[in-house]
Amino acid sequence: MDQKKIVIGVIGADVHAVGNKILYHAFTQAGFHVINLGVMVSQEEYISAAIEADADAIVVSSLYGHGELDCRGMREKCDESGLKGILLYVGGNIVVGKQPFEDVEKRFKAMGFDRVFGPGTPPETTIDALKEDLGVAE
Amino acid sequence: MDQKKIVIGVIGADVHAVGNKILYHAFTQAGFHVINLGVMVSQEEYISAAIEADADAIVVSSLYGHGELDCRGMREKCDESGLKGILLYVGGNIVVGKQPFEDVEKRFKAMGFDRVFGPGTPPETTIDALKEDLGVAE
Amino acid sequence: MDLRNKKIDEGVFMASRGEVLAQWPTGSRVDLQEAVDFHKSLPESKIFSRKLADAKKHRKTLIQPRAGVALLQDHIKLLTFLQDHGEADLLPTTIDSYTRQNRYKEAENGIEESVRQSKSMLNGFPAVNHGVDGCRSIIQSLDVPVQVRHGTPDARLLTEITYAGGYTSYEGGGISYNIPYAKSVSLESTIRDWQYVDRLTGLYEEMGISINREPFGPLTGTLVPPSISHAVAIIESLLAAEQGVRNITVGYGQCGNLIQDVAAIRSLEEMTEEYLKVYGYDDVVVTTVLHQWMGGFPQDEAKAFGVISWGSVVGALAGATKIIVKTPHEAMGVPTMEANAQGLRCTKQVISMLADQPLNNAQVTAEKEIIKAETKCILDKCFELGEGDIAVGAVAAFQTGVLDIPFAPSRFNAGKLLPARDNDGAIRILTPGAVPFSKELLDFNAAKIEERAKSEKRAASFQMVIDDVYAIGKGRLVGRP
Amino acid sequence: MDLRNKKIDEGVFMASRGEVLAQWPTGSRVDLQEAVDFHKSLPESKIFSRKLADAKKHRKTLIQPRAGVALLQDHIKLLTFLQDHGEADLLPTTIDSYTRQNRYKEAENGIEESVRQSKSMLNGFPAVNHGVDGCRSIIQSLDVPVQVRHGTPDARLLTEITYAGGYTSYEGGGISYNIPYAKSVSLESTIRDWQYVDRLTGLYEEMGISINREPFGPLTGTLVPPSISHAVAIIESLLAAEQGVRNITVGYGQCGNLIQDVAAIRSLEEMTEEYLKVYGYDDVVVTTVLHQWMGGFPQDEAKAFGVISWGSVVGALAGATKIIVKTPHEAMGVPTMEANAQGLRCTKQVISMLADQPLNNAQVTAEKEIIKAETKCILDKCFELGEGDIAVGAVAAFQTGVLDIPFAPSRFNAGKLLPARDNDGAIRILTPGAVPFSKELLDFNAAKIEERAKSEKRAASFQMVIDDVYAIGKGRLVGRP
Ligand code: B12
Ligand code: B12
Repeated sequence: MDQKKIVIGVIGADVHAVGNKILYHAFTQAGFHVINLGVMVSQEEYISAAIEADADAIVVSSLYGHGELDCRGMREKCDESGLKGILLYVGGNIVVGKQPFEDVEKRFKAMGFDRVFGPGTPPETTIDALKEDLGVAE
Repeated sequence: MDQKKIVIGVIGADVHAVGNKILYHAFTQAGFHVINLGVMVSQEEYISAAIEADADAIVVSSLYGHGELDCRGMREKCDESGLKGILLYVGGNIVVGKQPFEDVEKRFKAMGFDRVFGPGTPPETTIDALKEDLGVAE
Repeated sequence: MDLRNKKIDEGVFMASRGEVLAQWPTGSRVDLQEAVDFHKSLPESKIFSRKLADAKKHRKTLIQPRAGVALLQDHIKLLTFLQDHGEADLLPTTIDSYTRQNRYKEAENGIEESVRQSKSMLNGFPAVNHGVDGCRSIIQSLDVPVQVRHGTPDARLLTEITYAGGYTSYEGGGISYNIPYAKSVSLESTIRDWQYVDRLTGLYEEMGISINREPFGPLTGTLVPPSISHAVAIIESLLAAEQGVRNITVGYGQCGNLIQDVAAIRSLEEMTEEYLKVYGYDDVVVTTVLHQWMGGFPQDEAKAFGVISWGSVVGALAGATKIIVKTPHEAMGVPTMEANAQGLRCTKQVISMLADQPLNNAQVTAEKEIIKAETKCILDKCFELGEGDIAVGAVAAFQTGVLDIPFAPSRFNAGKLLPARDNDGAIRILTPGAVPFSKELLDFNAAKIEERAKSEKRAASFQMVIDDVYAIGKGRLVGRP
Repeated sequence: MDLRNKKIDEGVFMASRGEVLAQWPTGSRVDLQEAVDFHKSLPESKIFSRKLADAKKHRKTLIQPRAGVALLQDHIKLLTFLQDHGEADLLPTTIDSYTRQNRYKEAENGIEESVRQSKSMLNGFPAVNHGVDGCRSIIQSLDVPVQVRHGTPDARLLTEITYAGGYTSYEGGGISYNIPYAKSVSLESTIRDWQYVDRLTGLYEEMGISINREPFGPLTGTLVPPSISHAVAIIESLLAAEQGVRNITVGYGQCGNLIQDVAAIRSLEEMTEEYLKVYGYDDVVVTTVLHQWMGGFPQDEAKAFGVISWGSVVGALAGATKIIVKTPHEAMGVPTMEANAQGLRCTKQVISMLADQPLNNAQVTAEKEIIKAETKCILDKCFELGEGDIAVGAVAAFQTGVLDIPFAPSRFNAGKLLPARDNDGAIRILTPGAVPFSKELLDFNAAKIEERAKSEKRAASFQMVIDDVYAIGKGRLVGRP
């Protein structure tokens, strides 16, 4: 089995680094090849990293509440840059405040994210989803 | 001004004594003549004490949750015993559980209580009400 | 018949047993041997005494709610919820107030009303009315041990039914379920009725079933100085042990001052073990329970969580074997199951965070010495009054005000002693009544209160006591002017 | 220009001031003398430094929330609610993350989006965009002092506008608002930009307006050993004092172990006062702030209340001058105003109950000695690296890993040091990186971690750190396997 490549990072002006460091560790342990852009990543940076590495998925974290503003247009930008159909996840505390997760999920799916995860999602959940979506056998 | 007489006590199988002791103290300080029946008082005991003392009001406490069962028929019994129109208050934690106070008040007023007070009512509030209803000048 | 602290004679016991079981129709279903067999069929995980002994060994602090509603299925649902969503280690069945007064007819009405109105019209579970099989279906539905919690002066029938129903722990005692819970029931009769309960517990014990017994520590829950509740807990432990009880949990209601509370739990455990040993009961397992603040609560739920957490901190730092948990609805009424589970989860979070942090310091040691000395003064006098018999002595002690519980409703309580907080919030004695403290200890208490009076620039008086009664409800510990 | 810990020359300051005020149109409204006059018109009750000094004198612990929304009227409504229904003693204005990155255009978008969607689309209040008069209407609407809280590496314009807007306290510092809050901003530039902030504060001070300054104590909020955050707080205090700041609040994020936390707050206050005195700043009023647990929170609100209360207990027992309060929504998102007020009321209840109960014991004293010795090792080395100049030394210390903040996002942070909890839950050093502890202290830390490893029957490793990061969120303090 060849190693799947995923690009991770925290979008926008967001500096929450702890979860990112832990996700890097967990994804690597789980057998993925991880390109970690760290915090404060712009849409453009994710996209060029994904192109450069020929990545299978982009995993966007947003913790600080501006996720909704920061993630707009990301799918379109992927499409324009030749990353049509690339797997796009978003997770963390992606909106401002405590909101019903169903509404939030709907809004981010409408923006073109394949999967949307709520606050405190454990790494195992993300890993299972990635394996499923990328067809990695257990 | 002649001293107004009030009968107080905790109804039913209720043994919550602390509030009762404090009400006795507070009502006495406020200038009332207080007949304190203590805890575990039956409807009959209130009524005979009120008749005996020629009281102006009966102040029923119920803390333990059975107030609704214990207070039923009290107004009718007063009427039958010749205490027609006597001022009847009830207060404390008079129902089981946290319930909207408006509903509770309605139910107890329908039972014939002149005033109904919610959990934690300070003595001053009761004293003001008594003074108003009994026409005691400040 | 004379009241004595002596194991009840089997003939005498069996004779009164017949009467007890005849008090309400459900009594006829009780069969001791069959009940023991039922207990033997229970898995270890459902046995209270095992779980407590284990927690004591591993220095774990367990959590337990209060809970009880009128109808059986609702009660099971409630306890299941508290187990699954409240992370309760131990469960209760809180009995309603009619049953506590042996008014089974009124309890029956309450059940019927509850069915009619589809909500619990009783403040607890009427176990006598629901009977042995009702109780067993509760025990069978749950994964953790369940205890009967009540406040019943004459609890003989309730004990028979719930023991046969599979309960493995039982709260109460001849003093602690009389003075705070009754108005005109004599102490002689409640001590005697509780000797029955303890003897029944002893019988189960002799047949291989160790049922945990728990004197009710907090008494009126209102400004009770530790030495007074300690004295009662130790007396009830001695009375229970004499009847053959071998697993005892002594309790204490949080007073609010960290040092005093930690010292109280530690000294309670030590003294109870000591006294049991000295009086020849060598094989009793003693554990402790801290009750989160038992007095008036703040109405605001956020503030109530603060009070709940503070009790949890104290329980964990003191190393209590279990904590009885309050809920954010405390000031308002019997909690919903959600509110009850919230109190539990809040407590679990705090005690887990503090699990590895016992508190030891010189202040705690000093306060322990004070509490022990005070308790000893009271107990010495009780033994003296009873000419060596603690049952007799206890009755005489209440008559003379040697034991005097603040704010108690019972007319057999002197009600002369007044407590108040000192300047640090510890509960001290303002008006000693007839409490038999040494001059040194009386002076210590007086000086502590005087220190506060000075700092508040007012004389110590009943107003100070009233202020202290309201204080926690109003968001403070000490009721300052 | 060389970085030095020297008061900025007036000419130099005024020159850069022009540039700063030109960064966004609202800057032109700032006029120093007019601003000072506005401050002079404020009643005492609205002045942060007064209220803190007073609290310190009377050993009171004050409470303060975090709060900020995009729109002015909503922000005023929010703060009024927290004052009236949260019983907040001090109020904040938390700034949004775009403003923190000087992205005023994006903040403007956020404001417009918020108007369109009638809900705050920003995670804080964009004060630069709202300008001086917006800020003044906030100050005027409230009865208690208000502070700017943010996380802005280059906060010069924000300071100018909010000071002119009447804010009387300001959080941040050249290290504490860089390393945890930025990815690739150099330390030289942030220290310099914060010298500007401090110099501006000094100018107000010289004109009779004492504005309180607060280095951000918790840094990344994630397992930061006290000695590291203490070193940063003391360095920033020295830098601020040199620019003329005279009222400083040093901060610390609760670690969760009672003894370590109490020792940390006490040692922080003592050491900061000492260092300021030794370096010739005699007239600085030093107060302390405890931040309730700054790491990941449990999602369950009842459990969150437990965490909030535990922080309150520690703040009260340590005698911190103020506590920064979390909310039951912490794990989920920016809290509603109700949730925010709940966190405050819970905290108020706990600290009032504990107001008269300071904790003193030998364990605290011993832990204080450890923290002080560790902090001194770091600071000595910083001074050495800077050849006596602490600004230069701080930069060099980060370059060499002498100062190394766990989990920081900045690429100017070494990231070699790894912390972990010991068996009692105190935060110790697992992998020291280049931290310049004495051999004795390194051994002490290693032994403490080893003790835990043994008790958990596993080797100490990064997995332990991960487990500790998740622990409180999962309802424990120590992340046991
Ligand atoms: C202390 C206490 C006890 C002590 C009582 C000791 C004693 N003998 O006095 C003990 C531990 C023994 C106890 C037992 C029980 N308690 Co209790 N107890 C409390 C508690 C914590 C405080 C009561 C108190 O003393 N408050 C301080 C005094 C000063 O305030 P107060 O009693 O409210 O009285 C004031 C006002 O209400 C008002 N007031 C009172 N009467 C009236 C009348 C009028 C007309 C007016 C205007 C005002 C007024 O003025 C008083 C003075 O300010 C309350 C909860 C709370 N409030 O925090 C529960 C509470 C009252 N108890 C409760 C219950 C259920 C019980 C028990 C059934 C079982 C149990 N859970 O253990 C038993 C009942 C025994 C019985 N047969 O009565 C429930 C009642 C539930 C409900 N109504 O839905 C409560 C609310 C707790 C709860 N949330 O579950 N309890
Ligand atoms: C620590 C912390 C900080 C530290 C961060 C230090 C650092 N540089 O890393 C400091 C103090 C600096 C900080 C600053 C701020 N913070 Co902050 N912070 C937190 C806190 C308490 C913990 C975050 C954390 O480290 N958790 C532990 C890690 C392991 O978990 P995690 O980050 O959630 O990541 C895990 C999962 O979410 C998941 N995950 C993450 N990304 C993804 C992506 C996918 C696809 C999937 C499936 C899963 C996934 O996996 C991760 C590993 O398990 C949270 C609240 C909380 N969660 O308790 C607030 C929180 C995230 N912060 C918040 C805010 C608002 C801020 C500030 C704007 C202002 C402030 N209030 O001070 C600034 C923002 C600065 C900026 N520009 O980003 C808000 C966000 C609000 C919202 N979304 O509505 C929160 C939720 C607090 C709150 N309730 O207000 N913060």
